[in-house]
Amino acid sequence: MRFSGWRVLKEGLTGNRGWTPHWRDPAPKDEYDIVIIGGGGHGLATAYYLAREHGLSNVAVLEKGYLGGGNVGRNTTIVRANYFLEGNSQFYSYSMKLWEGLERELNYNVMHSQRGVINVFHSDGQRDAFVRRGNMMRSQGDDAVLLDRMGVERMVPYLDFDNTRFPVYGGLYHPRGGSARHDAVAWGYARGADSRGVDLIQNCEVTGIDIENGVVRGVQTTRGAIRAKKIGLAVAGRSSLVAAMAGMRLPVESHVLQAFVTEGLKPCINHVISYGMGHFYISQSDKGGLVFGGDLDMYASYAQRGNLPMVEHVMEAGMTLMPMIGKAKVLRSWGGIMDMTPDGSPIIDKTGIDGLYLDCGWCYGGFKAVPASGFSFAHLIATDRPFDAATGFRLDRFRDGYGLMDEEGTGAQHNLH
Amino acid sequence: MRVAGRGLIDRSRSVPFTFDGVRYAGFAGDTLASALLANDVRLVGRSFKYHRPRGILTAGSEEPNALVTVGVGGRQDPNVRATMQELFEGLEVRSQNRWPSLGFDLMSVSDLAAPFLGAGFYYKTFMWPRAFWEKLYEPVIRRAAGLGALSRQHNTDVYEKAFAFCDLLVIGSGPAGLMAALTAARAGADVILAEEDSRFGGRLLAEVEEVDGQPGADWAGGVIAELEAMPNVRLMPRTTVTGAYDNGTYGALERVGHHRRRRPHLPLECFWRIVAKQTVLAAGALERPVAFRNNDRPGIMTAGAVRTYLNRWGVSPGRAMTVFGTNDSAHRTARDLVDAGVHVAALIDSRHDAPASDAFPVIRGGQVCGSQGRQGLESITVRRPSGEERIQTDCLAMSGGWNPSVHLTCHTGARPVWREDLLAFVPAENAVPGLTPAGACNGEFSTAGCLRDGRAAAARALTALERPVPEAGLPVAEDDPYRTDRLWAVAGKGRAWLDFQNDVTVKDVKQAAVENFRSVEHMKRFTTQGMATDQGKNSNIAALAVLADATGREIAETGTTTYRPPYSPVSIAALGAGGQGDGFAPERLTTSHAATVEMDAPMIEAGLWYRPSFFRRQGEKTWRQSCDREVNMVRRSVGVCDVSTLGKIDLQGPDAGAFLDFVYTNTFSTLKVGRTRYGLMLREDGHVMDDGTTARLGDNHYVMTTTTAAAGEVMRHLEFVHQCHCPQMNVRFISVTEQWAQFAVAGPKARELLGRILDDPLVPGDWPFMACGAVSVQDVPGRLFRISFSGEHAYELALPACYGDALFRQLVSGAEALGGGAYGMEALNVMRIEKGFITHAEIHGRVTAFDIGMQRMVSQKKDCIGKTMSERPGLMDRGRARLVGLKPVGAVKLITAGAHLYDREADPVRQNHQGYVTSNCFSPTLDGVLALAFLQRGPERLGEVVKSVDHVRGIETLCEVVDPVFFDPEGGRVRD
Amino acid sequence: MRIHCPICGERDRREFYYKGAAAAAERPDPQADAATWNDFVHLRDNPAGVTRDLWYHEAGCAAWIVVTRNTATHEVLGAVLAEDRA
Amino acid sequence: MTELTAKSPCDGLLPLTIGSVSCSETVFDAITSVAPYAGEAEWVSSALRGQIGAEFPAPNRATGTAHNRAVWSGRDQALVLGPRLAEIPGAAMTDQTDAWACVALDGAGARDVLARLVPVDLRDHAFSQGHAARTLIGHMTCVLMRTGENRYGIMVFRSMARTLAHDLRLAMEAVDARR
Repeated sequence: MRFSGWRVLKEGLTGNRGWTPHWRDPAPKDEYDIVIIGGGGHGLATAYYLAREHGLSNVAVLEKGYLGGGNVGRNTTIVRANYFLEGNSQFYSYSMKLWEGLERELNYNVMHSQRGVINVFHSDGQRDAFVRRGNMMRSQGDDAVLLDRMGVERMVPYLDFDNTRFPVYGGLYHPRGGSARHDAVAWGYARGADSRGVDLIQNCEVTGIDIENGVVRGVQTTRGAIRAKKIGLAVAGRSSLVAAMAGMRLPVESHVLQAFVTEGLKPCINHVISYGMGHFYISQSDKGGLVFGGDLDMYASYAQRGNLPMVEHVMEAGMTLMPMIGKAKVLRSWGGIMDMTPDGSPIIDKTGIDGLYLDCGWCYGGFKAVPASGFSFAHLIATDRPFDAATGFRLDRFRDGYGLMDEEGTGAQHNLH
Repeated sequence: MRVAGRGLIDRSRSVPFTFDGVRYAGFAGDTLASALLANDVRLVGRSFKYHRPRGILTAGSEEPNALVTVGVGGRQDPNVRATMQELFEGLEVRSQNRWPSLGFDLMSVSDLAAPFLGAGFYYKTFMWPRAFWEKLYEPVIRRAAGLGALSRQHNTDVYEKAFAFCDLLVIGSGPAGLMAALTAARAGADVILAEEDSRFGGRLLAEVEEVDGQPGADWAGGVIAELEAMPNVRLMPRTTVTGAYDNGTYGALERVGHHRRRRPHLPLECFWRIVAKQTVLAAGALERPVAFRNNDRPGIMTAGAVRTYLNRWGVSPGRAMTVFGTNDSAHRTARDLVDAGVHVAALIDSRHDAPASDAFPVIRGGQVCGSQGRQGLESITVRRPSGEERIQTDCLAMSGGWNPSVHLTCHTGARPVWREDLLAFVPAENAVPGLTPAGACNGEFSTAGCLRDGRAAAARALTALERPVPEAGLPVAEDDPYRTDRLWAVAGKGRAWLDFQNDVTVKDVKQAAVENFRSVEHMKRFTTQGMATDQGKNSNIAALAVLADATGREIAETGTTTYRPPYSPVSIAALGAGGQGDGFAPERLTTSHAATVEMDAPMIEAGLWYRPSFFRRQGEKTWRQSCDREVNMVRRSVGVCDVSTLGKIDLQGPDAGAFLDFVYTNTFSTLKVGRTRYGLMLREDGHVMDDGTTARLGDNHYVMTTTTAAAGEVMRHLEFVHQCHCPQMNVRFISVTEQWAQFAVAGPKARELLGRILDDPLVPGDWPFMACGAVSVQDVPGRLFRISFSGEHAYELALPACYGDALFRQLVSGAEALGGGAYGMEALNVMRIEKGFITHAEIHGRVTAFDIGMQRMVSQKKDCIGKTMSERPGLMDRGRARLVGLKPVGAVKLITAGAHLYDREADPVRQNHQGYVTSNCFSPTLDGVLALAFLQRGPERLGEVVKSVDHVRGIETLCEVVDPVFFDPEGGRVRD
Repeated sequence: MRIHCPICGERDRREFYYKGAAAAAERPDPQADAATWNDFVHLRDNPAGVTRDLWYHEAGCAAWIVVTRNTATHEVLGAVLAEDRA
Repeated sequence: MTELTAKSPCDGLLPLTIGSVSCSETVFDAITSVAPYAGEAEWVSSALRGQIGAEFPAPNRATGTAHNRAVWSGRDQALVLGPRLAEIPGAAMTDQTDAWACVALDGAGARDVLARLVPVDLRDHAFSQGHAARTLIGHMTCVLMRTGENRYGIMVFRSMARTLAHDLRLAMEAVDARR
């Protein structure tokens, strides 16, 4: 079914009786050409592009819970392309281009809104670092505008410019950055993949990966064995656990990242704003809730929830940056599990096992990466060659030290990125 | 309307307040909701999506409808539940989400368009043309969305946070909570009793049933009086336990100042972190509405709420009441209303075997299938086997059964368990370690059952606390069984509402199922069911029952969505108390701070420290003038700079030298006593962590300096290396950063200045470059280091910090007498760039010793932290960007930090990127712009001209690649 | 979250700095091969369940401790000083 | 040459009394860190007893009296508050006299004030006279000790004296406003 305003109008006039399922609920077949483990944003996008770009539709996506139930459904929905290291820069830039056409591509309104991202900085040193970042963005063909203090004040006058511990020096403005409706991204890709013949299989947990002589043969699942010629892992948050089924040990530690939403409020924050001296970033959803987050809770965890010290830190940072939000009330907090890598950048690569492909290590940058990750992973699986914009995401970079992408500069301690 | 003879209010004290500018009065003890109902105000709000008229539904924090804005100006507080706001004189309240007025809301036209705005409609449209989303559709949607508004002014209220510890935390003070608290307190346990309400007693305050022969409220009052007198009990009214966290930690919001006029320094709210060895959750239960056509009109409330308004506040929400229920709660409401003299037109009970009454008509096996009225209830339609009839009524009390408040038991990941006999979810066994649910939240609905369960829970907690359980009887109370009919939604056409705030109907949930959003999480996300400010407290269970039905599954199989903290919303100001203004992080001040400020030096942030940017002198209009003067001053005479902020770590012990050899790339065990050496420290992954000088003060005694920014990280690292890798090394270390006020004295006249300050003259031969040793100033023992970060003949003089202020003033005046003076961070930065010295602008965590030209400092004779990994091929690769100096050679003379480097003729695009500028300055010494940069194969390209492009500033500069040491490369000045 | 410091007793998590898996304390021989070092610095077991990890009582006694903990439930099962670890 | 005058860390910041709680600076003649080397703990403790009449404190404890106190300050480390110590062989010692801002918090509401800033259990049975802790006060690390029924000693890094005074004042005001 094609979605459109006319369709909504027609259905509205006829009692909304004509709507059909967004996707099928097929039983798993015995065998597929390709099995993607993980029905989150990356897995669904991968399946979509396998079908769309490579004509491969004998594909199953296996999801242990419900589609889009992982990090794609529990993030703060920010979309940006403001990285400054080679490897990341071109990848997120490519992702942004895909975002910009995503609604038409998917015939699904993911509410991608380019409301602009402002990174506020608080010292000359931070300014220099943001200038370097902005220059990378510009040289990559993306947009970046350096704002002085007055420039920030003009755009977001409600920040505390006078009486705050770390005064605002300026900001880096990324006009094309913004947000999108996270669930809709998963649903849009799911619908697109399903309509191209991909089997989306929910409530199907992979319990084992069958490997013979270094070649993948299929998977064991809670819904029976499924043979596959190629298997792609797109299970960020649980990558280590699934990789362990194939005998692999990954450069990944799982950490919980909390996020928060307030009660609905009339529009007051029109950009995505991030604080430079503590862990805090915020935007306002179309429903009116302030959506915000901070840093990891910092300890390895698979529990999708956090603790008070980071909650308090985030709120304190919010109060020092923009004390007008004090009376907004936090309605809900939640946690997602992040694959943290030693350099804070992801991995899209083949493995030492023939037919087993890896898409993991998204740290807390996975949402905005969904389109390009799906596109790149599909390319890798289909062609056995990395996609141009994702060649930096090698698994081997940690061992040989070539092409590390440590944006934070904090080194090989997983939780510091 | 107010009813005589009932309620726990003080009728002798009238309390005036305003709602939407209209003056009303209530009584002391009222909530805003009870006072509005007493004044017959029924319309109090508008729903979120369709702006339908909304009245008060409940009497607690779960209220989804009666959200109002309290206060004005910076104190404006949106989305306050009228049911939780206590009345006080001067309370100003406004309705929200309506325009122009609550009675006439133009946005309510959206209700007419409802057929086109069903669940998930926005995913299917607004896609054309693309630019219209940001420009038209989204702004319209955003403006229509939201409830109350923030003031957009900085917060002016006081909020605070606090910690509390106890043996037993009791959450809720109904019969179960009171009994639990009493039992544990009598056993001598430290008890905290937290109650969301302003008054202890829970449901006992709202019911007429007696406990131990007294009114329930009186019994509760007696228990509270006993608890209050016990030193081991802390009573916390107006305190909502909002979240269960790990290992016995709970978050709780205390509303300290919302129920009275503002008082100076009195916090509005306090957010508590309570650490409890054991917890009894006695959070009660919430009554659920029944879905039927137009069940959302103002005047339709839960039956328990009607009883609460009647018995606690002496208010009847209507004059011609009707009651609709599936269980006995409905009957109690009707009974109490009649007893209070309020007319009850009918009680409609869906059960065919419902008890009869001679006090009011009971319609057995009936269902309310519709309601009528403009902006408020006027009549209901009742369906019974014999047909439909209309009953005139201005208030319908409804009860679809009770949902135990299991929320906190699910905060750490447990899922509640469906009990078919109760048609409700109850807490799972051991859902939260150390937490025992009791009473209604545990599925125990009778008063006697709650008392029993509360006592049993306390006994369990006491046993876990290894305390004896005291013998004691239980009070006598009603023990009626609970039985409810299975009725979630009354069949029929039209819109039957589930989520009153988000405007989700039964049809929306079914529509979600049709579109294959069959998972309860999918349904929630597709319809927004349960995502309103009550987080589905009033509607989730019914909605998932409807979903279960629509998908042919059992409720237990369908499951619930996840319960997340906070239980009820908590302000950011409370959770972030203390952060506003300068409270976000400690301020570290040097001993020279006051003197520096007196000298009109702008202070800048460095780590947590404040340091002077430059010292403005008369006639200097720009920072550059001051900075240039300061540089010249140091290069020509002498300058003084406070360097106390650098980390100083004292290391002592027989293995101190060996330990330093292990943490530094170079060797310190061979350093002579009385000498200082520059050291480079790597992370274990082979990248540079920090640098600094370390002095050997004695055979077994060193003092290490770190950069200001990395002091904490280095200390942590040293402890790690010692405790984890080499605990056998006999070495002790401690920070002495704060003990010493340390000042750099730099310049050709440094020795002369120090000669005037130190007790003993500096004999040149005794103090060669990198010497260190003891000195004294007016008999105060200090330390002197002949080190330099400026490239000049320089020293650092350290005295105990109490003398820092005096010493700084003396050094500055002494320097000024010699034609010098104090210098700040700007001048310091210029001089270090002139000398090619690095800071964290260069050692930013991604560079190696190789990159900064210090690979030779990684000793090949010994192991050290980071050495092995620094030898990875990728970290030694020739093509890496490595440190160089840059000088402008073209027409543009400006090089800026953050600019990227390209081959002279190359397009300035990412693919051609070859490096970047880390630091830049104007050098008055060399009369030109200098920069440090990382450039691919840099050291091999000296003399080459490259292009520096600062895209964001629009600056493009041709630069010559030069050695990073611009000034005095032989180092003659520093050595004399 | 409460962490039991063997020296200070049970304390709030906010007093501690977290480093990661306890494997980071088991430094290989400097001559060991690249794979061994890569393992040590980068690769992690990362179990969903009981794990041992390194915490530093930074705002307390400055002890590095090895905490045994369940990453799925956040249950804290015990802690020893890193220097006393088996 | 002008005289080299000394300034205490809380100079100009304290004392402060709000309601029932007062806060004042304590200045010691000397503060010395003592860290016994491996195997020297007993010897160092007896040497310390010889000098100040108090033993090396066990973890989380302070020994001695108001002017001869040794307070445990971390793993294998104590701070001796009071007299200037002579060298103790077997221990690493540093002069910390000027490194700490030392404050006494006194009064019936002192514990309530601390409960707003300190994340440790301060109930009588958990933190009685003679107890000490390394912990946080606000966002600062501190040494906290209980020196009387309603009296506590607080030590933070000297550079943070102003923040300590600020944080204590806010907490004292809030506690007082509730009365």
